[in-house]
Amino acid sequence: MELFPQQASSFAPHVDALYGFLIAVTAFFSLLIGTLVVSFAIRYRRRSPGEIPPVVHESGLLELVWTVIPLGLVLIMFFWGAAVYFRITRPPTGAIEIYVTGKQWMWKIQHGDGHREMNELHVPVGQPVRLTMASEDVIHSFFVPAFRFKRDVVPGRFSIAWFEATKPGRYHLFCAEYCGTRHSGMIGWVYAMKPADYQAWLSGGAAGESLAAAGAKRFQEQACNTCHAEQAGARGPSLVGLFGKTVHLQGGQTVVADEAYLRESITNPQARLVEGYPPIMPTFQGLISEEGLLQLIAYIKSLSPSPAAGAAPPAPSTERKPAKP
Amino acid sequence: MSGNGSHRHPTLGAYFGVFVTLMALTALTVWAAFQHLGIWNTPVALSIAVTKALLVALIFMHLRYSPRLTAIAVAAAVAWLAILIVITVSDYLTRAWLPIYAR
Amino acid sequence: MADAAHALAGESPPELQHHFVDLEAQKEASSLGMWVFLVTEILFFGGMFTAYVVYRASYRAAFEGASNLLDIRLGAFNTAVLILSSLTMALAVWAASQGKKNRIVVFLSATILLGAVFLGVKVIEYSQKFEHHEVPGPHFVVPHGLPRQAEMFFSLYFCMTGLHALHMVVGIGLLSWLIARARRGDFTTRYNTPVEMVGLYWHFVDIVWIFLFPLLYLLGRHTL
Amino acid sequence: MSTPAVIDTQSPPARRVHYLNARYGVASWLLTVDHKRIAILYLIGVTFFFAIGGIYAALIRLELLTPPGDVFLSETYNKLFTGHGVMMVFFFMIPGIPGVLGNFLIPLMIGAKDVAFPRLNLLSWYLFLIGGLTALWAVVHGGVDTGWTFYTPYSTVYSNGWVVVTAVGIFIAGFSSILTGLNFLVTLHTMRAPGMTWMRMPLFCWGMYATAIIQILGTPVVAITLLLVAAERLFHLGIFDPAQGGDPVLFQHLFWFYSHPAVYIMVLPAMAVISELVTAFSRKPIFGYRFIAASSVAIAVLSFLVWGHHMFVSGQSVYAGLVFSILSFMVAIPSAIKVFNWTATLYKGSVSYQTPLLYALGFIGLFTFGGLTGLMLATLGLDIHVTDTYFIVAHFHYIMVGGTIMGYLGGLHYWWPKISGKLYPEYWSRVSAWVIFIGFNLTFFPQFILGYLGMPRRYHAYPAEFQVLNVMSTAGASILGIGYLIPLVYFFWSMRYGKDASDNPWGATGLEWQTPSPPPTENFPVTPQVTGKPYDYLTAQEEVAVG
Repeated sequence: MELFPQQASSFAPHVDALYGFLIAVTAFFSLLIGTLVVSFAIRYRRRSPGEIPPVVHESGLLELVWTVIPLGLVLIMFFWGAAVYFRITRPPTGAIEIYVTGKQWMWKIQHGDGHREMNELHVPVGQPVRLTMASEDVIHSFFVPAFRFKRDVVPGRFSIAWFEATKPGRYHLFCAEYCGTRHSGMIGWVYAMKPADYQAWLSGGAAGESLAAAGAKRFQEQACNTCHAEQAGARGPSLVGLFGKTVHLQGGQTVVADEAYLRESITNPQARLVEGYPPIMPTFQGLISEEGLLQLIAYIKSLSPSPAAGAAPPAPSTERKPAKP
Repeated sequence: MSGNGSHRHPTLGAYFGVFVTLMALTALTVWAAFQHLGIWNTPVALSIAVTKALLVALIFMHLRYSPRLTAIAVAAAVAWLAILIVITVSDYLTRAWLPIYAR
Repeated sequence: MADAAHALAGESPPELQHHFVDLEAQKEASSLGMWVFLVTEILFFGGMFTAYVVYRASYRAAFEGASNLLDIRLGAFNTAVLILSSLTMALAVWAASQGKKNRIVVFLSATILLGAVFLGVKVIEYSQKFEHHEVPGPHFVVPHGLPRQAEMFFSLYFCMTGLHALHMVVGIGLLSWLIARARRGDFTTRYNTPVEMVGLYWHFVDIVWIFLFPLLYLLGRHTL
Repeated sequence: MSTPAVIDTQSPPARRVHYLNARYGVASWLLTVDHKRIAILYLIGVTFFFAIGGIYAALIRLELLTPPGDVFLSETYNKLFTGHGVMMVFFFMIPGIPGVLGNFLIPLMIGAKDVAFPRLNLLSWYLFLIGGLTALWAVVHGGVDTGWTFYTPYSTVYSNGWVVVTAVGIFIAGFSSILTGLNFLVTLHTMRAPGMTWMRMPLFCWGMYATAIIQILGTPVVAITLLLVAAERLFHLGIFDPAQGGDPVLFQHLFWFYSHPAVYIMVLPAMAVISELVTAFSRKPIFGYRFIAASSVAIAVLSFLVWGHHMFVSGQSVYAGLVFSILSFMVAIPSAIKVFNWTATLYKGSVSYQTPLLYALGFIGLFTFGGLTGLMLATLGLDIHVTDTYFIVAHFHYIMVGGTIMGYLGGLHYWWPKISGKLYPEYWSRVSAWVIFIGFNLTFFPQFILGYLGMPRRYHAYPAEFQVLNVMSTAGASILGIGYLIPLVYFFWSMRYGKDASDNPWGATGLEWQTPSPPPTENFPVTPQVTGKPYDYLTAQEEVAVG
């Protein structure tokens, strides 16, 4: 019987160290209180029925001590926990992009090169993997215990998260947010593979058309190209080179064109309009499936030169290239 | 009145004065709504609403003449409403702060 | 003994419940209880105000456009009606504190009448929304030129004004009960707490509308 | 123990009139406005719903004995854990201690004849009952499968359960809770006996005061939220439905704004009970009276600032997560203060190991452990891994079962002689306290390990490697179930056969012990005058000696 889960991701050791600290604190105080309670109860047991013990006067100093010590401890926990949290939430650059769609009750996974999987995810070890996740129906949660990795997949937006597997093996994939009748059946496996094995896996099997190519097709189908054309005087802004850039909005604000902004621009175009373009784009909410959205976004990403060294923090860019639906 | 002098009531004049003020403020807020005040339309409308609510509470509802505990209860309600709205909205406002567009 | 306490204070007034020392204490408890109840009401409406704030921030254009579809004349008229009803309610409380039975009945009746006018106008407004297919749900038609999220505005509009109207209906019921008691001569200079308590409730409902009116009817007008 | 003969000898001569025998008949109970009788009504009500929730729990543990979902269908299992949560949270935990002990004791403790609004009090009970029966009706007609948290859009769009009826039931019971809180708050403000200043009030009353604050300020928000869920299901409003532009996370904000403080509605009254028990059974003034009183109010206020720690992985902003994390840690401080003060109260006391104290000591241990594991959930980096797993399940059962139910049972044992006028068998009550303690730990401790291993909550079937721990948990649950049955039996038994209790069987201070057991309908023959601090055993002793 296992008592402790495997450590198979880059942040698992950090989470476990934090856990160890908290276990130590928990054990110390539980034992302290338990020992004190039991020993007082025995040492000061009632010896005669009419006994009245002396009054012990309260001590302000003592109250202060047992207020300050827990306060100090929880502050340590907070900062340590926050540090680990930032490590978990900030994706590194140069990650492998994988797109996940959750629906009752399965995980659909699309790799950039067109590989598709169902309830299985193959990843290489030693390389960060960035998941862009969407739900077609209710809230799901992508949970890989061995990676100490969990993220709710909320319908209506993208959930973005990352991990880096460190140990080859086969690990449980669970849905952790209750999602209906077969919630406990929405499970699968994550295969962490040595890079060479991963390349072999990638080259095997039918890799269909790439995600960006599928997105390009949808771009035509939905007639996005009629407005977002690459020519002067087009009704919509150009999308080339858009991803990761800072966009100037009407009203003087700016926004970085990330997945969330692109998604919003498709489903709720009037929310943040690009400077210089009229609010003429209709909403596509409900007209494009979640998988389709992911493909469109992969396509728009493909229009920007990789690698993302360029996608630096939102420094005000000097060029004022209107770019937005 | 309940017999002793601890609960003073406003005079009839105060009631009518408050009524006239409330009507005037209603007219003002409608007028202001049509003006182009930039980002100030909403704050102006809400400030007028808060003023009106305070007048109703203080005079019509005798809050001004009530025990301190009553005022504390109302203050608690407003404070808790503020907690609910401010913290919830702060989540929405800060969601875009973490740049996660890197690739 | 309890009886002895009453004997000391003279006769026990009929309105005094057995577990209070005197009418003053009883009134203090009622008043605090009513205010605390209004505190819960503030947070009850507060949940919807939170939803309103969040979605208005997200779908500003839709909210402003949809807000302009409401009839501002009816909204403003209703605001005036409700403020006037608050005045008559305050006057009823004042009359009750003087123990003037006929005036209590007159002012309470006026309040009921004004409340009914408010609800009547609300019915007109609602039926217009039904005719224009602006009621959220399967039959909703997105108003021309507006983003789809206009539906969210109308969802909140109906929830907030609907709940407010429900409070008005309850208030009218309470006022009717007060009129019956006032006619029976229940309220004197010594005992008029129920009138005061219902008054607090009615003014609270007025305050809710004081916020609903700008939030729902006014916030998009400057874009016209 | 006693025999019927005992009763025969003491009953004939001068039958003392008290609240239980002042009037007879069903109507005298169902239409009563006496706070003590209403407390009995609550006792019957919450015991009924506790039994139903317990049956659900037993069926859940039965299913989880083996890895595959082989006893019930998935659909049925989902309805079981939903029913368990709904019944236990809304119809046992929240009304439990306030409804039973709060109702019975607050007027007695402050020297009042009744609560401020007796008829409203009865209305609260009816609302509670109607709400509970409405929810039960939904169960009978097919059940609900959303979990007690009603997360959207599952609850509003996808579930085919009886969500609306259940939501309405909880809505109604919510008003019961609001009115109870309102009643207690006004009672404590306006009905205290002469001389009963705030700093002379028993700590139980302070705990109930803090609870009332949460009930008043929090419950309306969940009421409107559930109303919106019901309205959304009926009219497709889309307020929480992403397909119409709504945000499911907004539902979570509104839901947890109440439902996290609700945890403190459940545990603050239990803490309040423990403060009374610890001092009574060590015969010593409580250590740090002002700190315990203040910490109750501090917990009530802080509890409203921490709800977002339920949403660290839900897509809430990282910065909101940080704020909620640090505020969550802050709640730990007043809780820790209470634990240390209870422990210090035992120091140099005169500790008597009677049943209520056993429960109190059990509470302190389990609450401490449960609270400390709560710190792990407030720790951002760690919560990501353990949230929505059995770790959470174990943690909140340590607080709710190990905390609230231990406190509730401890309080029931302590005040039972006052409530019923009878003594229960001490031997069996000690046995049950031990059985409950052991059964509880065996049930829920393995779930911490399961949770860290990664077993998600609300799973009907689970991987085989988790079985050993699940079997332990089920075994513990069986023991726990037996532990709960024993008191049920001897409390009933004592009503008929128990020895008569004296007015103050524990030799405790407090106004409730200065009136006969059971108390007369008007509580005190003469309105008491309070002249000193609470828990003043030395003075009490001197007075006895002089008198």
